[in-house]
Amino acid sequence: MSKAATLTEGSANKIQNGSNGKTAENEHVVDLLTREKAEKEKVELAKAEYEARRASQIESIKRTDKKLLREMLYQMVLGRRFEEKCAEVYRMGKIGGFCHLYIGQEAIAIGAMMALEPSDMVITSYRDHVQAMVKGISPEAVLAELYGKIGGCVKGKGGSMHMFSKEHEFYGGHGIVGGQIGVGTGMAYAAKYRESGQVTLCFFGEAAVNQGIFHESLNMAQLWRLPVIYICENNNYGMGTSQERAMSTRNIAKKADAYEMANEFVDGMDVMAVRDAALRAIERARNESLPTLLEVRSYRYMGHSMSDPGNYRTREEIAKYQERDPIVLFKDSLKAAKVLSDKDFDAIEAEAVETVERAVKFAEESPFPPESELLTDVLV
Amino acid sequence: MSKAATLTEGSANKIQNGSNGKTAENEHVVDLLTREKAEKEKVELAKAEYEARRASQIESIKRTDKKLLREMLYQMVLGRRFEEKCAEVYRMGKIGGFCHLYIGQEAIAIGAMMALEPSDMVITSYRDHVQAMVKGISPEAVLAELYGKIGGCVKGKGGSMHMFSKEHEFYGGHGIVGGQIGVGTGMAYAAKYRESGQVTLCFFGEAAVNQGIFHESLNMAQLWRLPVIYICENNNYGMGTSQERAMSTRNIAKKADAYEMANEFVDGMDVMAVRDAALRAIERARNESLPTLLEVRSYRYMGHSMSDPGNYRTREEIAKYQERDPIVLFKDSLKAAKVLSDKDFDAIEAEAVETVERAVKFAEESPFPPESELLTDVLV
Amino acid sequence: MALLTIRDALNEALREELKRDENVFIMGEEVAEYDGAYKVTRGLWKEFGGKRVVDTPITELGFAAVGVGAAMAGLRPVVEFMTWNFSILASDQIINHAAKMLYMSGGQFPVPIVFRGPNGSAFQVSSQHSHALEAMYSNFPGLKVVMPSTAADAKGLLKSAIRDNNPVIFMEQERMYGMKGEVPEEEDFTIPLGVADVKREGTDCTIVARSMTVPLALQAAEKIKEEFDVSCEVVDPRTIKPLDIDTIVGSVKKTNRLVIAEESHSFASVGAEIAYQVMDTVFDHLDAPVKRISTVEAPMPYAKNLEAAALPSVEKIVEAVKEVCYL
Amino acid sequence: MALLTIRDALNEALREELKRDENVFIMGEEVAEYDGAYKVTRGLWKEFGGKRVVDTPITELGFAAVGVGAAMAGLRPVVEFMTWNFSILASDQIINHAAKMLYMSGGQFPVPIVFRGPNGSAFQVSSQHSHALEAMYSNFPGLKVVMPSTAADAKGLLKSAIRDNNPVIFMEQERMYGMKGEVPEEEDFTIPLGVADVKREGTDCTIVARSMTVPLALQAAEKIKEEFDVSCEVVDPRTIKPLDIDTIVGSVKKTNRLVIAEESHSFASVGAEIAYQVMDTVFDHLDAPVKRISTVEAPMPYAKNLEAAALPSVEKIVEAVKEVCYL
Ligand SMILES: Cc1ncc(C[n+]2csc(CCOP(=O)(O)OP(=O)(O)O)c2C)c(N)n1
Ligand SMILES: Cc1ncc(C[n+]2csc(CCOP(=O)(O)OP(=O)(O)O)c2C)c(N)n1
Ligand SMILES: [Mg+2]
Ligand SMILES: [Mg+2]
Repeated sequence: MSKAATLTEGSANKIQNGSNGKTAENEHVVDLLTREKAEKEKVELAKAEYEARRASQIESIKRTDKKLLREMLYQMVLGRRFEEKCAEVYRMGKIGGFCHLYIGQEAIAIGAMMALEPSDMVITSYRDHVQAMVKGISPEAVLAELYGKIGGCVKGKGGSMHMFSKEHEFYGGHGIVGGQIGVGTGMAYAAKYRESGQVTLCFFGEAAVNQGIFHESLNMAQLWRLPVIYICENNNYGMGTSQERAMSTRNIAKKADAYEMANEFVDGMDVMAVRDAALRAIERARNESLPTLLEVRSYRYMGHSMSDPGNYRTREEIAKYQERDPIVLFKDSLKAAKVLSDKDFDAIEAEAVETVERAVKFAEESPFPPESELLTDVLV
Repeated sequence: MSKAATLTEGSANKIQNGSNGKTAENEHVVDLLTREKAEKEKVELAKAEYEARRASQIESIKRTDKKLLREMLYQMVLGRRFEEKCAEVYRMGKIGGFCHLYIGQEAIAIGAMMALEPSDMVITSYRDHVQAMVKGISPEAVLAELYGKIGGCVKGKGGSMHMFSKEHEFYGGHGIVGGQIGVGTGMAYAAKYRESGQVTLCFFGEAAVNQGIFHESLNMAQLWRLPVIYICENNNYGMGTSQERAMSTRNIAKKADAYEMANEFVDGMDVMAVRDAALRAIERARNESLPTLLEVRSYRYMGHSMSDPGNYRTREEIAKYQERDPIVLFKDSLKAAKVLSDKDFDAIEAEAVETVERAVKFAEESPFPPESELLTDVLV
Repeated sequence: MALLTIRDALNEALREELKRDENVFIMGEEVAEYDGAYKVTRGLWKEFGGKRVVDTPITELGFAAVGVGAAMAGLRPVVEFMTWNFSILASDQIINHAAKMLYMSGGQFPVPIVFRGPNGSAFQVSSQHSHALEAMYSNFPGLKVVMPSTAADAKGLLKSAIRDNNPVIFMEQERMYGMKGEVPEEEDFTIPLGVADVKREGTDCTIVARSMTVPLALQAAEKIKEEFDVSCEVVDPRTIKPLDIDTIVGSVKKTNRLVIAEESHSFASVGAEIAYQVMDTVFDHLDAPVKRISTVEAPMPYAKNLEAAALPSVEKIVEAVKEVCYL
Repeated sequence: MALLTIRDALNEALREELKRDENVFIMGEEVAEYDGAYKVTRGLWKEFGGKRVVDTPITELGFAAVGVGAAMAGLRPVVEFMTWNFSILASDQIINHAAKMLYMSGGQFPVPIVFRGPNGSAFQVSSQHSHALEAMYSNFPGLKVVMPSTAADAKGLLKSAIRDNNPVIFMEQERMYGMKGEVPEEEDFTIPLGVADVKREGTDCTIVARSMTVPLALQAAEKIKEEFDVSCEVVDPRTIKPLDIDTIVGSVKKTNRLVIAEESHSFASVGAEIAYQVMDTVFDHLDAPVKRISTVEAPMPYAKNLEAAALPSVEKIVEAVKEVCYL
């Protein structure tokens, strides 16, 4: 017990965002400069890593089944085209309420979820269209849901934020930031209890990490050895607030240490890196019944939701991230590894576009829910 | 970003307390044996450390003002006698509701709080009698509160769990496990905002660490650099649940790393060690406006509250901790350092007993609150 | 019939349901090794083991969420809050998750979970430990709310709650755990949710009471009978939501007078709702305005005399009956 | 008089109070650099700086607690919930801490804090984002609850709320942020808490409405006047707690008929409370049972047509008035 003091040195990149007496005007300028510099450095680093990443991605590709690789690319492209269509029809007033798009983050859902068995369970936040489709809900049913039509996967009752499918073990689609971290922990609890062998993937944003439920859930998951994989999709922003303005540390993966939980930091622009990390975590969950925290660093190209003008970051910042686009990177690697050709890419692209058009047609034609639906599903 | 995987190896002393198919009977036996062994080892270690601790305590004593040392011992003894009296009158039916005693943990409140300035702020849990007195509320007012009398420090409206004194900057006395961690963070926020120079001490038990508010608070405190000291009084039990059955790690101080917060592990049986750690943290708070998490390892001799029979631990376990009693240790050291003599000890003892008797007399004689008090203080 | 305390009746219900369905499990603070803070789960951990009876960390929001997720994935959790006061920390999971999951998922994910524990005041446990929270939870569609007042009801209703496929808020009362009552011994005794019970028949005034106020209402009825020869009918809805308004209305049609006694605070209370619904249905049958007795509009004080003054009492109910009967 | 949107009226109130008292500060998610999710705090961070207008992490429980502690220690926080839905996560700090602190501390620690943000439904934001939570918070003594329905009320009441020494629940409505109204330009315009406002005078039927239902009630009154020549009085309590029951009762005494329109769910609602209190006070003046219009007893659906059907509407209010007037 006479252990020496274990003081942590104050961290370097701490931003003091309250109470320092400076005017906001001043602060703002200083702040923007600092941030711009920091952003620039980060982006430079990222570009340098692009090449390294491509090399390692190719390695990983070589170990992976070709059909699966094609399907992964298809799902990424479909996700991208689907979300682009959402933006388009949202602007036409076809979709109401909030609508959070996934563009730029596709490598996370596809990398992690396509490493699962169909019987495994998935839960995520309101940014859920792509996860829903990868888990097996048809684009028709997702888009019809966005239209608020009876053909939607929850009959028009949930909308953008609340996709669900019991059949596909997709547990939603949740709107309370962090809420699904606890619910996902409970799903894993059930899997262990029933010895079903199912693994649970639980997605959430980096801003959700600050919620108390993250802390409570990770403690229980490790204490009880639950087969759950927490995937923090770190796109650096919770609405307009960057991680450094909301969290006292940059290192989210390391937070798992506070629970003695396995953890890994992953480049979310690299679908194969995500897949490989997910495979390790799935193995740990399935065979050792142990949880993992994955921090997957990513970026969202669009605003937080369709109603966010996104003034808190520059076009340049976005553009630079787009240079490391996960789909472009994956295509490059697939081509370099001679797995897929330009012709294949064109076919995939065409297929995705066609699927999205089919979904639009379905959503347009599906009727609005009858008023009798209003009072059903309140209680069983 | 090609940083290697940072997996934590599964921790050794993990207990799987659910879902393993064994019968509870079996589990229980195994569990008790394991625990007994672990406890034994811990206690042996502790005894060995007693001597080492005494040496270092004497060192610290030599650096400290004699009058203050006497006052520290007096407050510890008073705290002990006061709580013993509470137990006595509780059994006579003088006190109602819950009553959580502090016996065994005195070194924490006295060590930490007597390092403060009077204008500094303190907040704690329901286990608050001794903290209230050290902060300056008279034993009369605390005991009368326990009696539910108008002479109590909150006029009989709060009882054991809710001591308060605006005059003495004592912010209560709170019954929701963990709630005061957030409130204490806000007090420090105000001090920084007003540039008052005040430091906030925020006490809570080790079981409260699992609450979400701990996580949310520490993040904000570090992010905003608040002058707050979080003191986790680790007495190893939250009611009947030992730390290892509720928390996936033994190391609470280290949880501060998740927020890049300064932290220290302290032996809570050693009042001077607590004081020295508190002084370091106070300095950090006062001069650098930075928070600290202190984990102070301790033990409570009594049940969780007066209604807890305490069947979850053995008499032996308690007895062994008592051998390292913080008051005995402190007396030993004061004597060895030739600061106080047996005569001084007797005088202190007599003074404490007399003070407690005076408090009893006051509490007995104070009237119950008039019924008109029922509807006052609801709104200002 | 067996004479059981409410505590033991609840315990039996839990034991029987744990036996009947292996998907039922109990989780909460101190429910297992400690036998429950109020001993409702006594012996269950020993009998069923650590898989079925699980001690949790003090993380109400977290373990409520675990319950919700587990229920979605096929289990039937019984989640104990040491007291309902602490459920406020978990209320987001109850209100925003459990209550809406079925609806949000278009009927795909029922959440068969019971949240239970003692509600309301105990003995001088002061303001943060004395909440009666039924008004809060009753306001949200998607939840059932149950408040038994006898040992038989406690057992029969808890068994039904556990078998129900909806989230059920099951509110006990610490002051009542030791109260004894006859409990049917038949094999599979249950009481359906949503059915009120007339605890005492009468002709002149209806008293609607629930949980702790039921015994108070019965005593008040006795006293009024003796002192004024006025006959009170005591109706216990037992289930607050869905509310068996028909039984209440039926009684009021007979007596033309209504007193409501509740432990919760009054503003926007369940009592207000009952008064509204009665008035809405049988306005013309009422010979006097509905009178409501609730805890006074102050946080709960600690001092014994103040606490007693804050709570509903036999005397207050008697006064209310006298008022609506113009005595 | 200036013609302002409710959004801008709130913004002015905040600006003026920030100027008036340096202990006032605003904290919440996106309130500073983003100018507020719904732009209520637009420009304030730029004007007053990061000390007075503070972006928080997404930790509702935590920053509510920071507000409570800061208020105890002498500041006057205005804590914004991006919407009241998320306040459920913070409700322990509101109910168990803010509301009771004064009482628990025997009067020593007032908690001068305002919790504010949009309450109720928006436009198809579905079940987890559409709660109207006034019933929940009104049930607990120790809180004031305010719900403005016009720009002038919004400004005057918010300024009073900030100056009040008690915790105030201040509920706005997203659908109404863009609604315009005349706002007095006098130097220190405030509206006292606890005073109802007659938004339209009438003689035949009282409609008590609040927040979003006030404009609906006014339209309904217009329609009924035209179609049936029945004159409705529209009373807006503005402050739910303390409730100005006298003004409501005064109106009912005149009209002998009462319709209550509210956006919240009905069970144990504020509407039920108003109905109870009116009945309790002027039972004999009522010529018909009180009629209440609330959101239907289902979580809020997403689909546009279902959402519209779930909410109170002009038509529903008209129907209710017809019913109590036996038209
Ligand atoms: C409890 C709660 N607080 C606030 C919000 C409003 N809100 C919705 S999303 C969001 C940002 C979340 O950011 P992050 O967790 O990083 O996920 P991302 O949107 O980047 O995927 C906020 C503040 C909410 N829905 N729930
Ligand atoms: C939110 C909440 N949950 C549960 C309780 C009941 N309870 C009171 S104290 C306690 C144990 C707390 O243990 P710890 O934090 O270690 O503090 P200690 O009692 O050991 O000082 C529990 C479970 C409570 N008061 N509040
Ligand atoms: Mg994000
Ligand atoms: Mg403890």
